[in-house]
Amino acid sequence: MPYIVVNEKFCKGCGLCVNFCPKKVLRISDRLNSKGYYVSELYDQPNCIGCAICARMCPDVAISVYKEDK
Amino acid sequence: MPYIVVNEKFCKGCGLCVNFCPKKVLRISDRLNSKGYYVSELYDQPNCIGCAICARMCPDVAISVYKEDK
Amino acid sequence: MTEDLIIAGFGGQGVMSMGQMLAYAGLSEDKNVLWMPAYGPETRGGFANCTVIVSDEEIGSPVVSHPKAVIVLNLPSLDKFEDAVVPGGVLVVNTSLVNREPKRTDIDIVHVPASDIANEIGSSRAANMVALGAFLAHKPIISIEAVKNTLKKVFAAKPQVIPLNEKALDRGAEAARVQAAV
Amino acid sequence: MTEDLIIAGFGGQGVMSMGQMLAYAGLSEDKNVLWMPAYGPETRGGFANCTVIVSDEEIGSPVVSHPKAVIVLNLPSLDKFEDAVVPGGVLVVNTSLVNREPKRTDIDIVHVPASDIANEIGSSRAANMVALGAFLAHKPIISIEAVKNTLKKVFAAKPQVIPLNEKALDRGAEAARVQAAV
Amino acid sequence: MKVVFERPEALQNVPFTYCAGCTHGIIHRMVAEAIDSLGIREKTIGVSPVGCAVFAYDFFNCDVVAAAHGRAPAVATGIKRSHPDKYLFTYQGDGDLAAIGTAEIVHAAARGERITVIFVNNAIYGMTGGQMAPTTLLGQKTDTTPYGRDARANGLPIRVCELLQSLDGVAYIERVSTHDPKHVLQAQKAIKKAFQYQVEDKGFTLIELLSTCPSNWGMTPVESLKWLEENMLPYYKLGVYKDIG
Amino acid sequence: MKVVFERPEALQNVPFTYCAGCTHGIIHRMVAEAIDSLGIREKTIGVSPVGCAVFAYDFFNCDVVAAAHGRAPAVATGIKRSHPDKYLFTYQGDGDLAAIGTAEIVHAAARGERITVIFVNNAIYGMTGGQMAPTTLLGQKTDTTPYGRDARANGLPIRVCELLQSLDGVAYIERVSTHDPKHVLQAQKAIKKAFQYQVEDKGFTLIELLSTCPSNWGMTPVESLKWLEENMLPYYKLGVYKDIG
Amino acid sequence: MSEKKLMKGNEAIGEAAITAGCRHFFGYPITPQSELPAYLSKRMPQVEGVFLQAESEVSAINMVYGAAASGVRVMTSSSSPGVSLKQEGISYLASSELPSVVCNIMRAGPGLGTIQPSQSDYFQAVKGGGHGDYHCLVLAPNSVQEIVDLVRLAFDLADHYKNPAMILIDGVLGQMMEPVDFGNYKPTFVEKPWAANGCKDRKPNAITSIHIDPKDMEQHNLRLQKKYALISEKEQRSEEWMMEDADIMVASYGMTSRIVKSAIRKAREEGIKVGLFRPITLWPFPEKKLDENINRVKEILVVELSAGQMIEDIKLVNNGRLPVSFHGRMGGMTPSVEDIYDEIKKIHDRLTVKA
Amino acid sequence: MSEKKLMKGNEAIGEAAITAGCRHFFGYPITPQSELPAYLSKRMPQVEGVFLQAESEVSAINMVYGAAASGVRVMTSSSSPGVSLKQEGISYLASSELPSVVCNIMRAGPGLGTIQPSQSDYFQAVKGGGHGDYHCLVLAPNSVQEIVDLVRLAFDLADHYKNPAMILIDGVLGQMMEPVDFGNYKPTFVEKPWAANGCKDRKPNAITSIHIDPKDMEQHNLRLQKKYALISEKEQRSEEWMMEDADIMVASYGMTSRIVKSAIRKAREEGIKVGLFRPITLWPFPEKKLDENINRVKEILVVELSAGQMIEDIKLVNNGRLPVSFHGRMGGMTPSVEDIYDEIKKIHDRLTVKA
Ligand SMILES: Cc1ncc(C[n+]2csc(CCOP(=O)(O)OP(=O)(O)O)c2C)c(N)n1
Ligand SMILES: Cc1ncc(C[n+]2csc(CCOP(=O)(O)OP(=O)(O)O)c2C)c(N)n1
Ligand code: SF4
Ligand code: SF4
Ligand code: SF4
Ligand code: SF4
Ligand code: SF4
Ligand code: SF4
Ligand SMILES: [Mg+2]
Ligand SMILES: [Mg+2]
Repeated sequence: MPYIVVNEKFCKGCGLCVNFCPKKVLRISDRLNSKGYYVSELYDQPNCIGCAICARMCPDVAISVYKEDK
Repeated sequence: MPYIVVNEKFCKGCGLCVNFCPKKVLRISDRLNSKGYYVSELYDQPNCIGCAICARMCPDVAISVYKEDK
Repeated sequence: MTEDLIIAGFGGQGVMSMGQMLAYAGLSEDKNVLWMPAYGPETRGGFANCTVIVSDEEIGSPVVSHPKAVIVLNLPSLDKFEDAVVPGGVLVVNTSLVNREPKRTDIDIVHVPASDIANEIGSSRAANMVALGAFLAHKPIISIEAVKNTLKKVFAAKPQVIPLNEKALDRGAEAARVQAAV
Repeated sequence: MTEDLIIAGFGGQGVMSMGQMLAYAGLSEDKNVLWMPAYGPETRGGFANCTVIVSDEEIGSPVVSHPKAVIVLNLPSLDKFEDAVVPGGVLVVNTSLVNREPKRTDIDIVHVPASDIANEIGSSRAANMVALGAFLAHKPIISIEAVKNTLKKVFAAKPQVIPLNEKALDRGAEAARVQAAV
Repeated sequence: MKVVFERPEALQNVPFTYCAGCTHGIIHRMVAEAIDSLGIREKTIGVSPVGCAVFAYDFFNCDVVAAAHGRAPAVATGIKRSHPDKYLFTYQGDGDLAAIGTAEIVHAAARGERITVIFVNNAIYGMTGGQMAPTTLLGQKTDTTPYGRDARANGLPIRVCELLQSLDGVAYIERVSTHDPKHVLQAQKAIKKAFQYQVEDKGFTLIELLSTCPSNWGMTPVESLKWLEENMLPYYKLGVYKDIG
Repeated sequence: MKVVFERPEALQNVPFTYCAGCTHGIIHRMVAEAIDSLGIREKTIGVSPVGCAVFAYDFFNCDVVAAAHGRAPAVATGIKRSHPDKYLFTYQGDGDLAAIGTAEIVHAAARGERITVIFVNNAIYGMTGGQMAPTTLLGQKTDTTPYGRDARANGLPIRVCELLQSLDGVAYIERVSTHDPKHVLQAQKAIKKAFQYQVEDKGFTLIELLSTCPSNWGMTPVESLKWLEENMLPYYKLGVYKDIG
Repeated sequence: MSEKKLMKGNEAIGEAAITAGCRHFFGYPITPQSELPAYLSKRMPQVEGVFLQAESEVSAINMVYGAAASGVRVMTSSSSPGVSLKQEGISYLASSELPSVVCNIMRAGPGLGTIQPSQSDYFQAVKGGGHGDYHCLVLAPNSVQEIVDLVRLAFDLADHYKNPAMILIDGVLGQMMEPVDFGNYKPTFVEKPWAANGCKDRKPNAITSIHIDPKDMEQHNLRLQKKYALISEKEQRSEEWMMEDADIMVASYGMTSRIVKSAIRKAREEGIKVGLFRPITLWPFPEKKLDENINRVKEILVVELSAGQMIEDIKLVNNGRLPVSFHGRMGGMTPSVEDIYDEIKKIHDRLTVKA
Repeated sequence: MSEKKLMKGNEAIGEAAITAGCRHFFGYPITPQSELPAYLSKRMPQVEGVFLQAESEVSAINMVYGAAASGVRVMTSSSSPGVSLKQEGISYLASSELPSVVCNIMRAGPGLGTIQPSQSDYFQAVKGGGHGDYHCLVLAPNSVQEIVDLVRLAFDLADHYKNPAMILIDGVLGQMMEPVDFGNYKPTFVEKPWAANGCKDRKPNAITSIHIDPKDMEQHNLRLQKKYALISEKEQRSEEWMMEDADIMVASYGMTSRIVKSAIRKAREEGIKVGLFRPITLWPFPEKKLDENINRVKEILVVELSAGQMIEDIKLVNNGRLPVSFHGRMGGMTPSVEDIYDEIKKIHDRLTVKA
């Protein structure tokens, strides 16, 4: 099953990934990172389709996307 | 009969008036002005038609054109 | 008598306007005042602090290395300014965002959960005023009244925010007084 | 021994190249030489002059207010430089374009109808070389041979112009000699 | 599992200093990916501007020279003419490129300088705190147009692609946007193509990217993208302005 | 007898310092006649460039301010913004306007500055002795392109009218020529129209005039006009590039 | 009596200019002076004035050239790198003798440097960063109130002498707030019959800086030098503070002088006889007053935010009479009161040992 | 032995640069330096070098910035107004420590002025016409041969110290012809591992002048100052001529020093003990040699084509020891040998009366 990983050191909680995820499987968490930003999280992994739209829209290049090796 | 007057103080003998006069009534004379230029002259006044083409092409605005008052 | 104060936090916490408010209030009490900002680099969202000097005399240096008081609204500001306060001076700490105790023992420390109180009364933006209220309650270099009057002038165009700010000042002052009483 | 010379005329008369030729020739005779141009304003067709210094010693000032010789190719140049020549110096005048007598009586004056002679031998452009020939005949600060050798080098790419220039030098020299003989 | 999207090699592994949600970051990534995809990282030299991207030398994992405000095309020219076998890109904001740097960009284009210009149009001066840019829209309020930009008082916005397209040295100019995933994909293609043209020695290339400035526009990042779409797109028409093919 | 052609009032009664046969002089006359015909001499302020026309303040019989090289549009802007009721013209060469002054002309046009620009394109730097200009043609030999202008080494010529036409502040741009009486007449009309538009407060106006430089082209005046016609006209197409009517 | 307002230094420049009758401002954004264009973009339209953001500093200074040539009061402002770009224009303004006011809110250089305060453009301002022999009047206030006073003075002097005037401050002074009193000043306007503003009922005016014949250009230079000598004779300004009985003179200008004042207070508390000599006009340099003071004191300390620039002018006046020492900070750093106090103390101890 | 060529000063700059391994020139036309770009536009293609006429001086200096950052030897040239436009760029070059050579063939200012020779950009060159505390190495040859020698030295020193170097001459020297011998010089090339020329097999290089944290910027400034101190220690150059027994020292540089030499010859013929002190490096100023000489002579005369600029550096070293007088011409005029002789004579008479 595809999934994404948010590099919390980089994330600034801007919400663009959340806004554009077609599956609405992301949200801004209540976890503060060291810079004082609430970071994004994948809260509904099973529905992630690995489309990488979130990653493409992430201004801080904080998202890696993983998919099955076919 | 139309005629033109060359202001010899201004003329630099460039020959543009001579070149463009449709009636070929102008020529570069052998008179040097104070700046050392051979000035232009109207040598065939009777054939001047007062078209002012010479004046229009004179870069030194050295030519005045006269015509009968009608 | 010259009083000087550094207020520090991050951009957006209202550090600058809080300092200006104090300077305005000082001016209204016919004092000599000076407000000096210090921004981070040209890029956004960094740390910000300002210096406020209130005095009966001509004000000399705007650069104060050892202020008589410091208000810190977040942790990095505590780290940066704790050591600067003169012995016997005052340090106001926004405990809502600072999760460690100051180490200094030779100064007065005023703890105030400014952000929490601000949220409580309606807007996290008012944390600065809560902290200011706490400071002035502890060390009335300017009367809270003067600050309230200043508020009215400054916000003449949007009077709706005045009550909130007044309340913030009062709640801050209260918190400081309770603490002093303890 | 230091010889200095100013050559003056209007732009296009070959004043500059004539001076350079002399400097080249001096160099070929292992002298110290200096050539310095002076142009009119940035706009075209004004007056031009250059200074040439030929010396056995190190050359000091390139700016010569009182040269030992002056060659003038036109009237304004005579007006400008007549007074500059040191007493006992030489003044070469292109009588073809100068319609007055110099006033100085304390210097040698060499008259040469340089432009006329140049026209005669085929090109008005060679007037400068005629004047140079006249000058060198009168005052051989450099041998005419050296100048001719220089000509060959400088015009290596267009050898067809060399004979004309050589002739110009000779005719100028001749005119000066005739005059001296008279 | 296989990683299908990760940080490109041509980016350093450090966080950007841009504000949260600022599309400068997306553009950085796309530039880095273009470089990686052509395998030219070690032969690429970037020229950073004065503007929010002034620290780009900390972000790109290739040699970077920081130019004076507006002069990146001249600096890039100096480098390219010294190392014709290297690939040069400038990264410039709208103040940098279209105001103080107008002469430099026009002439680099006219010379057909073999460089790729990444032009970030956010309709404002980001770094200095939100003053009017040459690309600020009519009516837009900024720090120096407090009553909204007025044509008579403040002049009209400049469209850079339209301005440069007449120059014979230009090989490829396109205007793209960053306001949604589809447009970001298009933008990415355009950037790669520009670098490709440089590799093929075709001439001057420039990609204009419509971008946001949430901080100085006073909006959230999501609102900013919407504002871009609704206000900038109508005036700054997307598309290819020149392509010598 | 009546005089049907004489020196316009807006010219001083002194000879020009231009070389014999240089069309700068024809252009001066046409500007002066446009001013006279609109009766605005006492309300007109000229801005002279650095270039052969640097002494224009001696020639025009109106107030003239001599700008630094390339900055005439900025200087004119400073004056116009101080005296909106006056009429401003700049008189600029191709080096002045299209090289060092690129930013100034682009932005004056973009602002729709109410000024009239007289742009004299003679494909060379006249005053400094014949170096390459931005408008020097490919193959043309100059003091700094001794082997002829080469696109790769020296860049391609800039067409100013084409460059500026996309700018919204422009009211009127036309390219005309001075190489024969017919074209001079056309040029004269264009110049007058540009001033007319300024009087009517329509926006930025610019007339590009193809012009000669016999001295640095190394030709006689008559040959120069022919060279202009044969070489410049094909690349610099005459015509109206913008006219908001 | 007029009311005091709390204002940032940069904003005070703007308001002072407006009260001085300036209705034309041309500028380009740069930190740390951005409050000034922001302020004027609001205020100018309210007084029917012109605020125009130019496409560059080069363009801005040439717009100033045009406006000044046409006879209006005009101002521009920038910070160090931007002021470097204006050098050609400033040289032109000086040569064409056009009254105008240029503000440099200095930041730390060289290069892009940083946005923090500095005084490292002193040489550029007073020796002429542009080409040729010329001078701007250079005024260096040290408080927001003095900013107001000197900006007004700058406009009046610029008109009077037909010369560009420069306001030279550092970023701290530009951004800090202090109370100011705008008082009842009225600008001294002068007739400008030379201005290029349309030749109705007179001969055309020409404004230029070219004098192609070197004889003319030399005459022009001699005229300028004569004017500079006159300005130098008449317009030197400085402040002496606690100098009456001082043994040690600290020379410092602008914001730095206030840190010095605090240090002097501290030293005085300990009985050290030290005073401040503060140039207010950096050009003309207050040589006369400085000279008098040098005759009275025993040693000089110069404090600047630079590697040592004004110190050269101090030394030129001192001409070997007294020892001169230096304390400077660079790169946007400012010295503390304690640092300066320490320097004073060192000198004091040295002098005590000697005596 | 190599043959002597007759060359214009401006052309000699170009040929010297080529022999120094410079293959990149970026410039913009201006009188009186046009012979240099004309020469290099011919020569560069012959040696597979780059001659590029930029759209402006601002652009040219920034092309130099790029080329220097990428590690090649690079040069630009201009004359006074054009050099003013380069001031921001020069400050950037100095701050980023980029080796490069900038030539200023001075003409008379301020403003557009005239195209005749001048030395009125001395302050701009040595005090820093740009913003911030920085220095260019400034070399002032006085003959065409010395132009060749110093242009080569400029490239070598620029590389060695990672610093911009300036060749400062006047228009006469640029346009006059003298014989030159190009000899057998070989440039001293240094490794430039810092250069931005592609990061193959190494970490990326960054070239920048921004140090946003003032602490860093101060450290950067301190490093620069240390370098400047080292240069000042090692690279002072000057010529002393007839100074052994001199009572009067005439200080002068560049072309002017040759007029002075002629005047000294004349004075010596009459038994006046006078000599020349000629700074060859204007920065670093040859303080050490000057100091020694001041200890030996009785009076100083400074001759410049300006209102008096280098005289300040002379006075700073003199520090009150000797009387210093000045003779200058401006606006493109040059003093005659007689003028300078007269000044020397006056001083001589004064000294004789005294004795
Ligand atoms: C010569 C000079 N002038 C002005 C500045 C100040 N400055 C820094 S960044 C900037 C504008 C930035 O805007 P833009 O280029 O649009 O980039 P953004 O920050 O929006 O990405 C300005 C004016 C400077 N550093 N140097
Ligand atoms: C800042 C500056 N750079 C360069 C120059 C030298 N300069 C004088 S005129 C000129 C070019 C003139 O050419 P153009 O504008 O085409 O006018 P033209 O003489 O051909 O009419 C140049 C480069 C200068 N005076 N100032
Ligand atoms: S887009 Fe990137 S930075 Fe923004 S919230 Fe998502 S992961 Fe974080
Ligand atoms: S990969 Fe696609 S589905 Fe998965 S989180 Fe990202 S945007 Fe949503
Ligand atoms: S066109 Fe004018 S300048 Fe030329 S020859 Fe005729 S009258 Fe003389
Ligand atoms: S008016 Fe016409 S016909 Fe008469 S001379 Fe002039 S051009 Fe010839
Ligand atoms: S200020 Fe604007 S452009 Fe700059 S980083 Fe922030 S959001 Fe982006
Ligand atoms: S140099 Fe050329 S452009 Fe200048 S006046 Fe002479 S011919 Fe005309
Ligand atoms: Mg921007
Ligand atoms: Mg031209």
